[in-house]
Amino acid sequence: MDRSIIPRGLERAPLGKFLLWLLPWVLLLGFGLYSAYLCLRYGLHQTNMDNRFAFGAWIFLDLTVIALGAGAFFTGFLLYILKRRELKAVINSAVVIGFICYSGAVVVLMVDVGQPLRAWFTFWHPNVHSMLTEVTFCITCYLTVLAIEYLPILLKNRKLRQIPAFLVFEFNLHKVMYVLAGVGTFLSFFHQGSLGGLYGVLNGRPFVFREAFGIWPTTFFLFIISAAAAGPSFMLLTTWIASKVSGKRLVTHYVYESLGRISGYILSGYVLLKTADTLFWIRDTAPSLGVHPASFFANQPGYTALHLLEVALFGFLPMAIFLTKRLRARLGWLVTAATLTCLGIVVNRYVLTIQTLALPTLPFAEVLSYVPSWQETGTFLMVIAYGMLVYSISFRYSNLFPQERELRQG
Amino acid sequence: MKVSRRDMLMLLGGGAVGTIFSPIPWKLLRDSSVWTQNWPWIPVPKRGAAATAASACPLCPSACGVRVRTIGGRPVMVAGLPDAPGQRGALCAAGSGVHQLPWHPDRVRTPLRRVGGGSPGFEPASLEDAVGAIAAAIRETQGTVAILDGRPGRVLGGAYREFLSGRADTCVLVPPSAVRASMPVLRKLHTRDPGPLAVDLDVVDTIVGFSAPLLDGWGQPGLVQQRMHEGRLRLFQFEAVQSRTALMADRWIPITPGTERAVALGLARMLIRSGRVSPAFGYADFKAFVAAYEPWTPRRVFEVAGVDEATLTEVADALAPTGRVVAIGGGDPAGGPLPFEDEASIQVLNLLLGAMGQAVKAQRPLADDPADAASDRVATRDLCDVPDGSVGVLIADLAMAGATVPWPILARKMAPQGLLVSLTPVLADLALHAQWVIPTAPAFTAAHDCPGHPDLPRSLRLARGFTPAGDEVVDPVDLLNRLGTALGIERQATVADALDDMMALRLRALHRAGDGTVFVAGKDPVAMAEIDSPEDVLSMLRAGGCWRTALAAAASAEEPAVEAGDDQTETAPPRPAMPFALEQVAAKDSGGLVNGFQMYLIVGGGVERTAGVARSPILSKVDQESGLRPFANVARVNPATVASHGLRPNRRWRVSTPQGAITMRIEPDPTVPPGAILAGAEPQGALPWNAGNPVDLAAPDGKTWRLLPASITEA
Amino acid sequence: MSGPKETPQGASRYGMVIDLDRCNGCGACMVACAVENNVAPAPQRANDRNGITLLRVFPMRNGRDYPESRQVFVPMTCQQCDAPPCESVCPQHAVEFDWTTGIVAQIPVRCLGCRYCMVACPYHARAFNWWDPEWPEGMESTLNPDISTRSRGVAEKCNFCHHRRQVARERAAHEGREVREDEYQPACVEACPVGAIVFGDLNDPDSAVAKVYEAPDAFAFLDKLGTKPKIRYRSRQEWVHAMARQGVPEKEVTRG
Amino acid sequence: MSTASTRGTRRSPLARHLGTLMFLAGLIGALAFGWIVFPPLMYSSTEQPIQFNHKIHMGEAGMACADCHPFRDDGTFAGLPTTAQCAECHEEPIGDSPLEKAFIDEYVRKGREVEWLVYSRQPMNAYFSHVAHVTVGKLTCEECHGDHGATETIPPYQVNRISGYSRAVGGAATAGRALLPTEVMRMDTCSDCHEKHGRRSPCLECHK
Repeated sequence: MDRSIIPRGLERAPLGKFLLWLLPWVLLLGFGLYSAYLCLRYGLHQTNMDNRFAFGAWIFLDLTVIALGAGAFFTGFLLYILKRRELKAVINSAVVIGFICYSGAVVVLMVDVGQPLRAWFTFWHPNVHSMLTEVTFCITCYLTVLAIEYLPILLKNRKLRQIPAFLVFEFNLHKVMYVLAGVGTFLSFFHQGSLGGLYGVLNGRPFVFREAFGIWPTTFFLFIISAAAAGPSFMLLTTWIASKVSGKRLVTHYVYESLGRISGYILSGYVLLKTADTLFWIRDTAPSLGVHPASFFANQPGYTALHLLEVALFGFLPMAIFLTKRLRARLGWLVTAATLTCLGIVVNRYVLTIQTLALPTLPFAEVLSYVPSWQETGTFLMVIAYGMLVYSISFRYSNLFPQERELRQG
Repeated sequence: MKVSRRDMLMLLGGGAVGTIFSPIPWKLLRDSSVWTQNWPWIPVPKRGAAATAASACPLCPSACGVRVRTIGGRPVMVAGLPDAPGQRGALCAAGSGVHQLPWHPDRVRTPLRRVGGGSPGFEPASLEDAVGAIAAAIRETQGTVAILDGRPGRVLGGAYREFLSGRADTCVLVPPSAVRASMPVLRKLHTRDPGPLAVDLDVVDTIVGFSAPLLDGWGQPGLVQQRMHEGRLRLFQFEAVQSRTALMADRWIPITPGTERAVALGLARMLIRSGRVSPAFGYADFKAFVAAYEPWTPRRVFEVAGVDEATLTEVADALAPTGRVVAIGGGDPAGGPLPFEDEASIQVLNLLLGAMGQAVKAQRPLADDPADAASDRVATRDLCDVPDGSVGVLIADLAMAGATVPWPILARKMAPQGLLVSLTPVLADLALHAQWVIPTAPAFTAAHDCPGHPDLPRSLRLARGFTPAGDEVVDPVDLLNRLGTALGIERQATVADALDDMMALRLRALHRAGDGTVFVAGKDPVAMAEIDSPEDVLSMLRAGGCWRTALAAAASAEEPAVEAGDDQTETAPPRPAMPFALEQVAAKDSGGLVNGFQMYLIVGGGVERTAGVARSPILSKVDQESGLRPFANVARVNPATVASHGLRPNRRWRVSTPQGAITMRIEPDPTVPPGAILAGAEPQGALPWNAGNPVDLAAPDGKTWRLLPASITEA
Repeated sequence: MSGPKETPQGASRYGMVIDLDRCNGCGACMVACAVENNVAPAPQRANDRNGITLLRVFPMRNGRDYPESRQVFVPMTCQQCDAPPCESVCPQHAVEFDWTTGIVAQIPVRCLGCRYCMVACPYHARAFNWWDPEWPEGMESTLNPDISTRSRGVAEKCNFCHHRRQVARERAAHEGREVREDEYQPACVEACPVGAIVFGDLNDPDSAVAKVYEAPDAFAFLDKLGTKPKIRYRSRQEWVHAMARQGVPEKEVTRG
Repeated sequence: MSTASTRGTRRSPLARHLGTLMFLAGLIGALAFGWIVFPPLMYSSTEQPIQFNHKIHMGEAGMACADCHPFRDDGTFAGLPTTAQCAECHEEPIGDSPLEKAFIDEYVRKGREVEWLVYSRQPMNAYFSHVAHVTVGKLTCEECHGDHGATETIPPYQVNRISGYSRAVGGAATAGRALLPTEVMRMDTCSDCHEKHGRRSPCLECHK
C-alpha cells in the first residue's frame, strides 16, 4: 500500500505490522497530550513541583534529552568539519534524533513555563545577563537549523522528489549543509554550555555554583564536553536499538566502533575535568561561600553515592571499555559502554537539577524531595511517544542509514 | 489560462510573506499576551476613596482596638490601633484578617434545619419554621431552657436573661473558661465576696505564669510583651511545653505536664516557711493552713513536677511580697481552662504575695447595667455545673466567644430529646451539631459592644458595622421577640433595635457612675466624670474610643491582721473560715495518668484556634502554609520519644485517650517534653486537613480538655 | 546588574532590621502581608511548599533536645539584596533592581513563569502562583486597589509594600512636602505587635533602621554568598549567630 | 503533475509570469488586509451610557477640568464626578437640551450613578499619579488627554476583543492613524516621555 513512498531498495515491514507498532505510541501520545492540556488549562498545580522544587522532572529530563540529542550536532561537526566520513552512515539518523530531542524539549518547556503566551517577551525584552536568555535564543535558532537540516531527509522521499521545486530546494540545501552544520555546531555548543551555565552562575546555590572563565562558569564547558561524549554514545545506542527493532543491519561495525572510540576519548577528558572541577569546588569555591562542602554529603549518603557513580561507574568504566581495542571489537561491549555513558549524563543532569534544589541554603530549612505527578510524567511521556513516532515514520519512509541498502545487498 | 497548483502555492506564499509584514501576527501575539495579564476571571480590586476608621476587634475578650483602612467604605485592611490602652497598637494574627469574615466560605445564608440520620446535613428553612419549632420545643420540654452566652458582659446578655426570666426553669450558661479564669477563682477564695477583680498590669512588675498563654491569647499579650521589653516586667513561667510564652519569659521552668498545682503549692509552702508572706494575708486558722501546705515539700514537688529545690527557691526568693507580683493560670483559650483545684492553688499565691489591692484590684460595681438585667431572676451558671441530661432547649451563641466549648461536654448536658439551636454566622464548630442554625451577623457587619477580658479592668469598645450584613441575618433580639410572641410571653423589648436602646441605657449607667476614662486614639484621655452627656460618650466610643474603668485603689477583701508565724495566729481575732477548704485543695493529689495511658495529650493553639468564626480565610491560609501553630491532625512529639516509641513520621498514628481516639501525623518537636503529645484545637468542619478534633476527647466532667491521658498506636 | 553604582544622589535605600529576641512567632505579619498584597486564600492542596506566603515565619532551633531546646522565629521574606541573584537570571527583565529605592522589584505581568529566579534565590523567598487565585464569593471587595492581583503561572515576592510608598509620596506631593518616615512602612512592620521589625531608609542616618543596622548583634543570613541583603536580624543569643553561619540540616521531607 | 505537463510548451507572457503575479497578489492582499481591514476588527465599540458636551461646560459654563475631575484630600485623583456632584448644578434642567433632561430623569432623580466607560483608565497593574504629573510635573491635562474639553460629543469606548484593554491604554495608533480623539497611552508612551524628560524610571515607579 505504502510501497510507493518507501525508499527504493529498502525492505520494510508490512504496513499492518508497522501500524500495530505505532499504536501504543499513539495511545501514549494521547495520554501525554491530555496531561499537557490539564497543565495548560488549569495551571501548574497539576504537577508536584513547588516553590523549592521550582525546576522539577521536566527540566531534568529536558536537559538530559538535549544532552543526548547532542549526538546530532556533534556528528555533524565530526562529519562536515572534522571530515570523519564514516559518520555519513548515521548523520541522517542523528539529525532526526536531534530534531526530536530539541522540538520535544521545546514543547515540554512551553508547558513548563507558567505563561507560555508571554514566552516571546524574552526576544522583545531580553536580559542579556541571563543564561536563560542565551538558552532561549540558542534553542530557537538551533531548532530552526535542525528543521532545515531535517527537510532534505524528508525531501529525499521518492514521492516528494517528484516535485522539481523541492528537488532544487534540496539540492541548494545540500550545498549549504556545511554552513548549516557549522552554525548548528556553534549554536548547539552554546546551547549545551548555557544550560550548564544556568546552574554554574547561581551564586545563591553553593552546591552548584562554580568559578567562571570569562563570563562562563566551569559547568558551561563541562556540559559541552559531557554532551559531546554522550552524543556519539547515544547515536551508537539508538542505531543499535533501531537495528534490533527492525531486525536489519544498518551500519557496519566500523561505524559503531568509530562512535565508541570518539565517545571514549571525550569521556576521558570529561572524567578528568569533572574530577578537577569537583576538587576545586571542595577546596576553594564552597568554603568561600561559607559552606563546609562535607555538609552537603554528610547527611545525604545517597547523594554522595550518585557523585561516585557518575564519575566512576558511568564515566571511568565506559571510557575504559571504549578505549580498549579488544572490547571495542565486540558490539555487546560497545552497547554496554554506550548505555553507561548515557546513564552518566542522566545522573549528572539529575544531580544538577534535582539535588541542587533538594538541598536548602538556609540553616533552618529542610532537605526536600518530591515525586512527579502523573500529569508531569504524562507530559514527558508525550515527548517520548512523539519521538518514537517521528523516528519510526522517518525510518520507514526515509533512508536514515545510507549503508542499509549496501549491507542488504552485500 | 490555467491556474496551476504551483500558482496557488505562489499566492499562498505571497499571502504568507505579506502577513508577516502586516500587523496581524504581531498584534495577535501581543494582544494574547496582554490577555494573560488581564484574565477576566481574576478579580480587579475596586477603586474608591481611601479612609481610615477606628473600631474594635470583636473576636475575643481582649477586644483590641483596630484601625481599619477602607476603600469606598469597604474595609481592606485591619491593624492595631496605636495608643490604645492595654494594647499599644498590637493586634494578633486572627484580628489582622477579621474584615474578611463576612465572606467566610462557610457563612450561613439562611436558617438551616438538620436533616438525615446517618450522615446528617442541613437544609435551608424559613425563619418562621425555625421560630415555630423552637417555640414548640420550649413549650413542650420538661428540661431546662437555657442560653449559652459565649461572651458574657455584652448588653445582648441582658436581653437573653430578660427573655429567660419569663419562665421557671431557665438559666444562662457560660463557658468554663469564663468561670475558671484566674480572677473569678481568686474571687471565690475570699471569705467575703470582694466583687469582680482585675489584674492591674500597669503596676505589676513580676508575673508568675502557670502555663498561662500570656503572649498568646491571655488578656493583652501586646502590653505584656512590650512592658517586658521595656524592662518593667519580669516573667517566670512554669510550663511543661516550651511555648512561645515560655520562650520569651525571663525564666522558663519546665514542669511535668499537669503539675501546675504541685508547683504552686510547693511555692506557697516555701513562701510561708521563709516568712515572705504579705502582712495583708489573713487567715483565721493559720495553723491549719500551714499544715495543709506542709506535705508539699521541695522533695515532693520535685517528685511530682520535676522542679528541683534550688530552682524553686530561686523563684521564691525573687518573689518579694510587694503586692506588685501576680500569679496567673487562666489556661489556653483553645485548650481550655485549668481544673479548678489548679487555678485555686495558683491564686493562693496572689493572697500570700499581697497582690490584693495592688496588682489585683476590685472592679467597681456598675448599677443598672442592662447587661445584668434580670440577673436576680435568672441564674448564670458554668456549663459544667448543670446536671447531665437536664437541658431541654439550648440556644447557643458562641460567636465571638474566643473560647472553646467541646461538644462532648455540651452533649452530656442535653436532655435525650433536647433541642440545640445555634446562633452563628458561620457553619462550623458546635453549629454542626445543632438541630437549628440561625444566621447572625458576622464581625464587621453590625455595630455591637465588645466588653473586655474577665481578668482585666472592665472596658468597653464599640465594633462598627462596615459592610451590610445582608437580609438573611437574624438579629438575636428579633429572634427572641418572635419566640416571645409565639410563646405568648409579654416582652419588654419589642423592637429589633432593642440593642441600641440597651446600649444607650448602658452608656447612661456608665456616665452616671462617672467612673473610668475614655481613651480616643490621637487625643488626650478624658475622665468619664468630665464628659457632658452619655451621647458624647457614645460618639467617642463610635470614633474607636475605649472606656476603661478605674480600679479601686485598695480593694482588699481581707483586712491585714495575721503575720506569718505560729504565735500570732493564736492572738488573731476570730474570723469566718477561709475559702472553701483550701486545705482540701492542697490535699488533693495531682491528676496523674490512668492505667494503660503512658503519655499526655496537651491541647493548645491560643485564641486563634478557638471558635470557627474567629478564623479568616487568610489566617487559615497562613496556618495551612506555615505550620507555625499546632494542628489538630499533627501530633508534635519530642524527638527522643519519637525514637524510643518508633513513631515514624511518614505513617499515621492513633492517639487514644479514655474518651476516644483520633488519627494524627507525627512531627518531632524538641519543645515538647518527652512523653507528651502537643496538638492544636481545631474549629470543627472548618478546613480540609481536619481529621479529628482533640478537643472532642474532653473529659466528660468538663474539668479539662487541655491535658488528657493518652497513648499512641499505629493507625 | 544595575547595581548601586547607578544610584543617583538623594536616592533611598530601604532596609529592615528584625529583632529575633522580640519575635514570638504570632504570625500577625504573615496575615497582614497576605491581606495587604491581595494574596488569595489557600486552595485545598496548598501547603508550606507551594502556597503564596510572601513572608513566612520559620522556627529556627538550636538543635538540642528538651529542655535545653531553644528556638527563635525568623520572619523570612525577600532580603532585598543589593546584589540580587534573582535579577541577573530573569530572561526578560521581570526582576529589576530599583536604583531609586534599593528594592528588588518583581513585575508579575512581565513574568513568563520560568521560575529560574526561584532556583537562584538562596532565601527561598519567592513564591509561584501554582493556582489561579480564587476568593470566596464577595471577598474580592476586600482587595487592596493599591496593588494588582496576580494570575497563575507567575512568580511573586515581597516588594517592601512598595505601593505604600507610592501612596505616601502622592499624598506628600499633594501637600507639597517630603514623605515622613512613618508614612511608608510595610504592612508587616505595621502589624508586628511587639515592634520587632524596624524599617526605613538606610541612606538617611537619622532613620530608626540606620541606627540599629550596624548594631554589633545584627547579622544577615548567608552574607558569604555575596548577595548583600538589606534585611538584617538581631539577637543577643550566641547560638542564633552560630546557627545562621552553619550548614545544612538533616531532615528529609517527601511530598508528591 | 501540472508543472511537468506544461514543460516545453509555449505560453503567453501572462501565463509565464502568472506565478509572480499570484505571489504579488497574495502579498498585496495580505498587506492590505493586515494594515487596513484587520486593526479595527480587533476592537469592539460601545457607546457611552449618555452623551456629554464638554464644550458647553468648559465654554459657556466657564468651568475648568479640575471642577469635575478633582483631587481628593489624600492626593489621589477622584476621576469622574458622581451624580450627586452633577446634581449640584443640574438638580433641575438648566438649558433645554433633551440630553440634559434625560440625564436628570434617569440619573439625578433616581440617584443612579452613570456607568461611564473610562477611556484612559490604567489597567490594575499600572500605577499612575495625577499629582506627580499635574502638580509636580506641571503637565496640562491636554498633553495626555488631548483637547477633548473642546468636543461636543464623546466617542464610543473601544475595547480590544482579546486583551480586554481600552484602546486608549492598550492600543496602538496603527499606521499613524489615531483612532480616538484622545491620545493613546501605552507603556511605551509613558517611558518615551519619561526618557525625554531625562527621568529614566524603574519598573516599580509605575507598576504595582
